Amino acid sequence: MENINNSIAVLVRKLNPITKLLIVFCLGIGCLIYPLPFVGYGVLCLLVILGILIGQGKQVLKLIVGFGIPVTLMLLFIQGLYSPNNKTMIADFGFAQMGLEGTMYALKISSTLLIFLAAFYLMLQTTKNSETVAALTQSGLNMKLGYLILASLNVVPQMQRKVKVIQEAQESRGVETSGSFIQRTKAFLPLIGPVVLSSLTDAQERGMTLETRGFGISGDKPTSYIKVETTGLDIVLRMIAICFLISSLLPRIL
Amino acid sequence: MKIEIKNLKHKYPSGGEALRGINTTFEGSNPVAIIGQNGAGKTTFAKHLNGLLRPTEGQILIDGESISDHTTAYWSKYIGYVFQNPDNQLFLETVRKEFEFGPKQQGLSRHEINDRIEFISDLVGLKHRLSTHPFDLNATEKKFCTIGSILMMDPKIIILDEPTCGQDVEGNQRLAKIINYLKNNDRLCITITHDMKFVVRNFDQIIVMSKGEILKSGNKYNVFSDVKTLLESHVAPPPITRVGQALRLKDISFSKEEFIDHFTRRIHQS
Amino acid sequence: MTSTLIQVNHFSYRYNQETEVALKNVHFEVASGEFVAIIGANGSGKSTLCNALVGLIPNYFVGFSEGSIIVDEKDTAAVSVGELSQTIGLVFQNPFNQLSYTADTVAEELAFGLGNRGVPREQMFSKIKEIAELIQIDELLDKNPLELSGGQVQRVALASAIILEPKILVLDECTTQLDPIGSRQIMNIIKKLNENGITIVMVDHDMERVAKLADKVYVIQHGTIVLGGTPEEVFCSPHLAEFSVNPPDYYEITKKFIKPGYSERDFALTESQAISLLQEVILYEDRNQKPQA
Amino acid sequence: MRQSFFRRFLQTQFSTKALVLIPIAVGINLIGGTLSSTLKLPLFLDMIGTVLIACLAGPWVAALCGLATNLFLSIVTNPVFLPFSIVSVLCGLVTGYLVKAGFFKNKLGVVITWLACTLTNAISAAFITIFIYGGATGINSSSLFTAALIATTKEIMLSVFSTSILENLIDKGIVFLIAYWLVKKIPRRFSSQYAPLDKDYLLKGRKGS
Repeated sequence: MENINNSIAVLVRKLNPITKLLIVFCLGIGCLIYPLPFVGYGVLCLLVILGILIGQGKQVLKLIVGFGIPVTLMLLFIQGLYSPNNKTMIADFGFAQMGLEGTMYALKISSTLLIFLAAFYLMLQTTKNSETVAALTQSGLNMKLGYLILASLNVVPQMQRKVKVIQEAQESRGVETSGSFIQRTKAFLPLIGPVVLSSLTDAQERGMTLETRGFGISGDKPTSYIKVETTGLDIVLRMIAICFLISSLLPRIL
Repeated sequence: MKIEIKNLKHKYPSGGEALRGINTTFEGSNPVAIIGQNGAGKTTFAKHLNGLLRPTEGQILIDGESISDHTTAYWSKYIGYVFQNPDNQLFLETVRKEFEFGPKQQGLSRHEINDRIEFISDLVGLKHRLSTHPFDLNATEKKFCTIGSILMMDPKIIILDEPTCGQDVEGNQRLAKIINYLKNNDRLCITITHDMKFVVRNFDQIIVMSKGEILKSGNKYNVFSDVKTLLESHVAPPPITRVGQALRLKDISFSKEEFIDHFTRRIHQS
Repeated sequence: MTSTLIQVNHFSYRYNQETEVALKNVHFEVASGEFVAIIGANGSGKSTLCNALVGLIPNYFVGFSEGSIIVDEKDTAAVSVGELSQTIGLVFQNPFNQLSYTADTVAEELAFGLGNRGVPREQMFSKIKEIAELIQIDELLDKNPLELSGGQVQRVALASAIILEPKILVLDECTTQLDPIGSRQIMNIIKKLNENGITIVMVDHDMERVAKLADKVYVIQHGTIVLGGTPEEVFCSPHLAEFSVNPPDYYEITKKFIKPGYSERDFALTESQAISLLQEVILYEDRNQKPQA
Repeated sequence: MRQSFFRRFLQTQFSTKALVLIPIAVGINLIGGTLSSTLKLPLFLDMIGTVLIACLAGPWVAALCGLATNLFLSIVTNPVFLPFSIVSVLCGLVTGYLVKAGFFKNKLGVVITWLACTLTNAISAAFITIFIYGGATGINSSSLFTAALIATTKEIMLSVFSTSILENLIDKGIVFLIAYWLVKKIPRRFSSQYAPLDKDYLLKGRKGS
């Protein structure tokens, strides 16, 4: 998490993670429900602006360009040219015709995807995972599920470090990890084998640690060191997010 | 085999200097111990000796050939490296298969492999455990399983990283036996260890490292009588030696026998 | 101060699907405030015994047990490990397997056990501060536990056990993976904890250290306690070598020179004892030989 | 009532011992992928951990492991992976129940599990690709292949499904080969901790010994 300390970044960072989750959800679903794709691109622009304001502009744009453009092109190709719903043709490429319905559908899907992507990215950049999990457990998520999310996030990098050491150990035993295709294929088992076996024993010991620290004892309601507050701003933002979702439903109902 | 290390320097990608100009030569079969505090660069240095790490500056020559010319897997035929944690290399379901693994990579014949297993399993004390799963072995046996699997490749030089950690009495005795075997069979054993008792019992040459440099190199008498080096490298002499030094005995003693001898002389001279 | 805290009653254990028993008829007691050392060869059942003391056997591991272990009047088979952790804590060899993997900072790591217990957030701060000072990790509190050195993580593990305020601490080779400086720091803390009244049960291979610190020593071989008593009793036993245990080097070098009349003791088990005893020998010999010279 | 049923379900299925396996199984899933990319092998191999955990701790733990893997991927790399959690969960369940029924004991059983898992994966992944993503989730070899198929057959559904099944047959085949090989390597000392208790008494030793 980069430490850009302008007032907006601080404000966003201070928001309750649940508020942020709700906003991500409402924006994404709202744009999906709304019949036309343009609202989605509008929201996307707002997200980019927010990204720039909190010092993440470059990364958000990179995400949109690197992932968004290829996906949009691919979807335009698949849906625009070959969607069974195509009735109004807007262009002719010779080998296929481009349909308005499919094109609109492709644009909507891609905008929704990008909104989820950008909003989720911004949320992750401004929230500690432990805070999100603490907020979720405080509003009723099972302790064990909370543990799973955090432990997975922390254990995996540790295991990746272990793979490096194992690679060294096996190279020292004559395993060639950078030779021909056959040599590289042969190296897979000596590398993954120790990872799996030693991780299993590690897991057993970690279980011992959890047990002796009273993890999951019944009776007491668990408490958390991390404090998650719900401020007035949180409530206002939550209301706005829900209003957005409802208003996107209106054109469908009316 | 001869390893020449010329002005070896190593910088981490983060910028920290791990090794700051090491010059030394390993030759012959007198076992060498590398000692020093954690973070002194012992393991970083050792990992250069079989090509796992590449020098940032300087060079390492093995019988005149630069180590950077080949991969670690190539050098593994000549230089064996036993890692500190056995769990990082064991992955087959029996000790026998672990032993066969290295020689099979080298393409040795079935017959030759079996002969070696016979001999090596006896040397490392796992003859009766060949069909056991390595993860069902106790800590001592597991360590010897990894040492055995490297010895099976019959390298000319073998590097042991912290072989004494977590060992019991029997394990230490067996390690001594293996080091002695290597010495008598013209194999060079380079060992990183914190256990000074073990060092003075088994090693002819000691290298003291501190802050990425070799502070002192010599036999145990030179090293453990050099108070300045010991202070600077935070190395404490073995218990017996400390008692001898506290009593101001004239000669430095490393074993119970030596101490008894020196102390007897002390009380009779007076 | 002499009340019995741990009572192991003819305890035997076999892991599921194993052919050999791991513990066989183990029977001993630990008094409150004692420092107990358990020694023996690798694979003799020391770790299994530690796991049994903290209730991981039979509550976490699958297997068969006979006999019982009573810790502070609680039968380990009848209560959960979590409940027992208020009475007895465990620190074992590999520091990195003793982290919860849910914490971004050492402070959160320490709070993990408190949180499971339902300790209110306000009380956590003072406890964390107190324990961090005791274990000398106050400067680490804001650091990520996964980025610390092994020695530091082991101290964090020790602190996470202590913060639950157990009466007993079980240490299963908790310094083997550390360098001499790291293990010395840990041992100093453990000594201090013992002085503060915490009962210690420690598995160790370093006989010099055992002799220096322990009040009672038990030798275990093939899952059975074969020898037990004060360090003096155990290390002087003629059978010691049969159990693959050597006495501290100080024992033999002093035993050799002590003749009746030199001193009240006739052997030493620690460095300071050895030095002072042998100094007495030198003095005695000097005095006796001077007239003749 | 439902709350308490859910609680009880969690208690029985997810003991601490089973729970701690999940993060490392997630790790194994991901490391399978990273290893094959560092070794420059053209595979994903991202289900090895799920299969292993299905063998050790049953279908529901495996399903949760699948969910956690996708959650991890969406948090760390790209949220696109999130909807595919359903695929991982279904695969975990299918593998877990087949293993539970004894299919992993012989080679034929492994082949059946492999085919069942491939089918589950291909169908569910194709559904998600089509109904959530409209046919493609980015530009890579498989989506280009899909595009080519669509251009020739003009059938989106069929094309996405055939790509998915082809990709999965090979990839899951290798995953199951590796997992089967690894399962046999898991030491008894460990696997017996997840197996039902044997029936003999403590000091009498085991049958036949």
